[in-house]
Amino acid sequence: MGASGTVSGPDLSVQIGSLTLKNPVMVASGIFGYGDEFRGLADYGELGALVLKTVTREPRPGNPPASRTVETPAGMVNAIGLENVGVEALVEEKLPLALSYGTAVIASIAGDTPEDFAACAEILDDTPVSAIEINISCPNVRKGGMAFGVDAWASAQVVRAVRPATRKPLIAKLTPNVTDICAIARACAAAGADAVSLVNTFSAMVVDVETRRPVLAANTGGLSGPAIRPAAVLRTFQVARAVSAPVIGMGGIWNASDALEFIIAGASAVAVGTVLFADPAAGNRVLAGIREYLVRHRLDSLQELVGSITLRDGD
Amino acid sequence: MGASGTVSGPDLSVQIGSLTLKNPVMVASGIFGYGDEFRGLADYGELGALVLKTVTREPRPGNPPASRTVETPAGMVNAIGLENVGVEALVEEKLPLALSYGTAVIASIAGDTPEDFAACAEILDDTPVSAIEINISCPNVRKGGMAFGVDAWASAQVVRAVRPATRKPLIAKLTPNVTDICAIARACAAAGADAVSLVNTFSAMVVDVETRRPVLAANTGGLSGPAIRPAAVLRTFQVARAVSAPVIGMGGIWNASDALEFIIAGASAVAVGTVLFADPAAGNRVLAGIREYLVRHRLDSLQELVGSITLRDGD
Amino acid sequence: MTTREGPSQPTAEGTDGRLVHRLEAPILESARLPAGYHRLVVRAPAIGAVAQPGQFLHVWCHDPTTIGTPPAAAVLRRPYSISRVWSGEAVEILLQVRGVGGRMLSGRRVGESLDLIGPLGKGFRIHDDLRTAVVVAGGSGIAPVPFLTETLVARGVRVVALVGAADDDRMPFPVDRAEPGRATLLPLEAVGAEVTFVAEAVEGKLVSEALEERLEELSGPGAEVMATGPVAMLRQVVKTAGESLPVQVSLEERMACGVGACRSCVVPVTGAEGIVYRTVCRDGPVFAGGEIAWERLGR
Amino acid sequence: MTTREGPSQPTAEGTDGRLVHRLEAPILESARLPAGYHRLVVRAPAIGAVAQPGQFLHVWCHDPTTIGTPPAAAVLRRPYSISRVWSGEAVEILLQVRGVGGRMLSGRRVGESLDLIGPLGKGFRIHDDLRTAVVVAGGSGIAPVPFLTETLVARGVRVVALVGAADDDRMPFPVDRAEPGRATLLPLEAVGAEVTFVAEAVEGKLVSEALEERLEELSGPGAEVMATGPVAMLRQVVKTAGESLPVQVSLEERMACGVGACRSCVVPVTGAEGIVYRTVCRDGPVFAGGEIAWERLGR
Ligand SMILES: Cc1cc2nc3c(=O)[nH]c(=O)nc-3n(C[C@H](O)[C@H](O)[C@H](O)COP(=O)(O)OP(=O)(O)OC[C@H]3O[C@@H](n4cnc5c(N)ncnc54)[C@H](O)[C@@H]3O)c2cc1C
Ligand SMILES: Cc1cc2nc3c(=O)[nH]c(=O)nc-3n(C[C@H](O)[C@H](O)[C@H](O)COP(=O)(O)OP(=O)(O)OC[C@H]3O[C@@H](n4cnc5c(N)ncnc54)[C@H](O)[C@@H]3O)c2cc1C
Ligand SMILES: Cc1cc2nc3c(=O)[nH]c(=O)nc-3n(C[C@H](O)[C@H](O)[C@H](O)COP(=O)(O)O)c2cc1C
Ligand SMILES: Cc1cc2nc3c(=O)[nH]c(=O)nc-3n(C[C@H](O)[C@H](O)[C@H](O)COP(=O)(O)O)c2cc1C
Ligand code: FES
Ligand code: FES
Repeated sequence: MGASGTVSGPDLSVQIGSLTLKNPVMVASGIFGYGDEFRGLADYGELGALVLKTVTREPRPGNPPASRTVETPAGMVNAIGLENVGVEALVEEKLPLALSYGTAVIASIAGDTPEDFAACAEILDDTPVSAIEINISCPNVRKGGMAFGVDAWASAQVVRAVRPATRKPLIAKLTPNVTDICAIARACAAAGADAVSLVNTFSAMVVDVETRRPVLAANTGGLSGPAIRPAAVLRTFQVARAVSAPVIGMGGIWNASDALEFIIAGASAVAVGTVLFADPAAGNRVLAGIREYLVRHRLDSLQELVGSITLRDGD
Repeated sequence: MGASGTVSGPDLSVQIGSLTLKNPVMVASGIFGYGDEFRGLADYGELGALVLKTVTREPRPGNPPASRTVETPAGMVNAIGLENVGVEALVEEKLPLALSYGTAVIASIAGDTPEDFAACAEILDDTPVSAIEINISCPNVRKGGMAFGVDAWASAQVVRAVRPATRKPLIAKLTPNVTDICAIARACAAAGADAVSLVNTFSAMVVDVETRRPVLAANTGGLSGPAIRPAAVLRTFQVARAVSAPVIGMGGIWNASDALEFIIAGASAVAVGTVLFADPAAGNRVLAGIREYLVRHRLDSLQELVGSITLRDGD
Repeated sequence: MTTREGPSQPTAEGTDGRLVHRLEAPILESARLPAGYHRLVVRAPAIGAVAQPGQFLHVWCHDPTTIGTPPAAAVLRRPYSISRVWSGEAVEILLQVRGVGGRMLSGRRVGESLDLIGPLGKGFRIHDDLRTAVVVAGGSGIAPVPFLTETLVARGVRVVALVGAADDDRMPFPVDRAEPGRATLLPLEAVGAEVTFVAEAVEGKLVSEALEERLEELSGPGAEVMATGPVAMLRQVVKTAGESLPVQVSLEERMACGVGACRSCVVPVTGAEGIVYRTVCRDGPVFAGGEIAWERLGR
Repeated sequence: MTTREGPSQPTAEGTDGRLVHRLEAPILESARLPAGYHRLVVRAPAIGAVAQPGQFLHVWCHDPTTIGTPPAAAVLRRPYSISRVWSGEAVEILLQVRGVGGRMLSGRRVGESLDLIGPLGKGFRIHDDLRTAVVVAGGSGIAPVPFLTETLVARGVRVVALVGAADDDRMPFPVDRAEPGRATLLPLEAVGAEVTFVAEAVEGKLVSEALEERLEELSGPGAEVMATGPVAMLRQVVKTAGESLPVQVSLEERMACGVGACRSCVVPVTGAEGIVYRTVCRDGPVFAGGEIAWERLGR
């Protein structure tokens, strides 16, 4: 795997607002909880950042059980429904363990109202989290979540409410379930987001044809995994051209080549999600592959690659 | 495969406006051209309807070559760009061959303006096509296509323009690349569409990381195949609840169980697309499986199944 | 045994001191069994050394060398109970082939490796004063019973196993009806259980009814029920025996991570402040029968 | 041989009278060859009886019995030239393993079947007055050459084959350098071609340059060039020989349907009314070198 770990290797660092990540590979929100449960299955401290499960002002039970996830061709549909311990328990019980990995930890927040988001951000402002991701794109809750993220004005409202509550870099996480994701990205950036991340899941449904009921207890959920990758790459490409803020790309990344598609299309950083359920060391594998690619292509820094796509002439 | 072909089998017929299809399995537009090229590879006359490649007023060359399609996990991305012979050549040269299968033939039309669509419909009104599908959802053309389909008012404009041009049943084909597909479905139905079909492809991009260029000559394309199935099933479910017009569901159907998901979620008929490239007899396989399911579940008619989903309580 | 791409030394998982390993375990045996079951034995001393009965392995169904390419089917791992541990060196799973993942695993061959994570979850609690374990198993719930029995017997516990299935031919083990009026499973007897096999089609009753019949006889201080199998059976067992005896049940739920992070596999548990969700993969799969809010279990 | 789910009797395809079959063809040989090539021979008399050199098969890479479940990779079929026809009964393809589809096919075994559609496309036009065919092949363009040569020789045509590769070890056939100053490929000689092998690394030239050197000698009435290989080579061959001789080229393009319906695989052709798109799968893969609009070929 080439020059991995050598001191003279390419520069992999990434700038997200005032935050510098040591490399572009992050863990996506909701995949590995508050960071402690996967401990020991890979060297998560090696990655650029760990985004924790989205939390809300108060703890939430999430959607009813049986089932909350279901497999689909090259993907899965989940409807966890933002089950979480609440922002206060996150800070008191969970954060110290997540921080012990020795890499940047990013909190993810959600709420029913812009004020809810702001309240979470205010609490997190006093903690060592490196940044705050604003989840306005969860398809699995009735109020809040995607209801904000599908509307540019409502998205901006949330970002505007959070902005004064913290000096931490703010990342707005976008849903792909919209007609014009660029408009929403621009609205978030204008409202003060330092970066945008995308995509959250594509809303979806799986039917059990024998019982004629939805497989998910919540009826609907969000599609993730390799299945959505080409759709996620396009949205990353579009948003990267629409805003000057850095873009964190994700959706179906399984290997380094997948991650490089996002980076070349315009992502400054990438996140691995679903793949971690199959391969807990996928982030490390992707990181090693990106480093190897840079070495092989004699690129001194990742920055040279970000958005370096050359379009075809078209017709 | 059970009772297939027996006279006393379940009633598979489907009503689309004034049109009765003998069964619910159709071939999706753009997959098998004008119907002649696949001849002999399966018994296409056995299927409920054949939707021909979208045509425009004038012939179109489509997108530049190399490449127009690329494989992705459990799917493919295409950017054919509506290459077609034009509505007149369709009627004169292609239609007789398509009609010779002995099942319903549905023409699909597109254009840059509502008048273009109307002109095509007028020409088709004098032919034996069973219905006309209005393609306002092609992601692979710059003008027209999806530009109409992402906007409820513009979609309705097209349907309204076509409605007086023909007495044939009209089917509006919807794009999933929107925030609210139900609003668009309702607008089309209110404007005179007898049915809606969905989904067309999800817009997507694939990057060649070695050349750092898009694989598709048109840069972007549309994602189809099993990858999108759960996202397509949800949209079919939503639209079937939003309009009283019949819904034709498609997107990633590979086998009978997949088709039944769409039907139980609310589709009166289904279409097979991408799967035909792998298995030219997939439509027949799906049809046999649906018949077998009805027999096994002692259902006398397909109608009992359409939209028969029972939702879970949710939280 | 090598650990793939992860750290080569397993580290403590979380803060509860448990050891969880991810490893590529060489397949030592891959055998088709009756009734669509399959046995896989892998060399995994690191897991064998610490595994408890009731714990499970999270298994990647594909060839470990293909982990870098996304599959269409079996994108997620599959949970399987540890069915036996052989001299602490080898670990056995007993799987009923239900879908695509099981089919793939049943095609894996000796000489290949299995990418697995384990041991996971909390197994059966074996209290010091346990004297008699009434092990009730239905269908593929048979899988963890050999390991459980061996462990209990080694601890001096009497194991009374009531095993149920729809018919004799629905079992991975041959049913022995040599002794008139009694059916048994010799492989389970061999590990020290007193076995009663109950085929609904032959005996005309369910295993939970067999439990009811023997409940009085088996009740007493130091007795406990440990049940594995379909939810309907577990619920019935708790109803039947829950008043007289402590009951532990092993639950199944769809999983993604398998380690308690993603909250996929929750079940409703009645706690001090009402119903809370607990994970099958980390808080379970074994729960006290009384704590499950059965009416909210869904499906 | 059985036709899967389709009609059991092949019918005329379209209106041009060609016969196309879809069938499950038993694999008779599956052999690893040098340089990452693989040979698959299947029993398919229906195809063998009508195949023309230059035509191809559209191959489903997976086990035919899994056609009802969607795959993650190799969702589409893969096009491969017919490399040989054995006594009209068996058909051979010679594939260079490039990606996932090729890898799968190289893992298929004797006794299994291959789900294939063919013969597809229009092959090389063999005119009645053809006397000398100069067959120029680069890289995996070697695949159709044995079938082409055999057919030409049977028609009394002299076949001069110029075969190029980067080096001797990039060929599926062993390079014979027994005769000083000349390299050849015995399997191609065996079917009747006069072979000159040109390894860029050894001879220090490209196969198109070898063609240039011999062009005058080979030109004359009844002579024609037939070229298969990478686009850059084909373009060079047309440039070199196009003025002196008719040139036919076999093109490759990404396919979906393989039968001319989906318009995936088009190439730009200069027609009476400017540039039009023609399909590689149905109008080709063999085109007149002069009709291709090379500058618009893309990539
Ligand atoms: C803790 C635990 C221990 C288990 N131990 C055993 C065992 O020892 N032997 C055995 O035969 N089976 C056991 N099961 C059930 C086993 O996990 C499923 O049969 C298996 O996941 C089915 O996968 P499949 O691909 O063959 O079937 P599919 O139906 O194709 O699976 C599709 C999806 O549903 C999930 N799924 C399907 N059935 C179940 C189920 N019952 N529980 C959880 N997820 C399910 C799969 O994991 C997969 O994600 C256990 C389940 C759990 C949760
Ligand atoms: C008419 C025709 C005849 C051919 N004959 C032969 C032959 O006899 N021997 C041989 O080794 N190869 C031949 N090829 C090329 C062969 O089709 C590709 O090597 C093969 O499709 C690669 O598939 P893969 O899954 O191994 O590679 P991948 O790179 O994983 O394929 C990914 C996708 O790209 C397509 N693709 C990749 N390369 C090509 C290509 N060169 N042409 C068309 N599509 C491509 C594949 O079909 C697939 O859809 C021929 C191609 C055509 C069009
Ligand atoms: C089980 C599961 C839970 C998730 N929970 C959250 C969440 O709490 N907050 C969030 O912003 N995204 C959540 N996501 C979305 C992921 O962070 C990511 O955006 C998405 O899965 C696409 O990436 P992937 O295809 O690599 O998984 C969740 C995804 C999954 C699969
Ligand atoms: C190669 C290709 C060409 C297509 N061309 C058209 C078209 O001309 N008109 C149209 O309405 N839809 C077109 N579609 C979309 C399909 O009709 C269908 O809506 C979509 O592919 C989803 O179904 P599937 O996943 O089963 O393929 C095309 C799809 C493919 C793959
Ligand atoms: S499977 Fe992730 S919490 Fe249990
Ligand atoms: S592959 Fe469909 S037209 Fe050639």
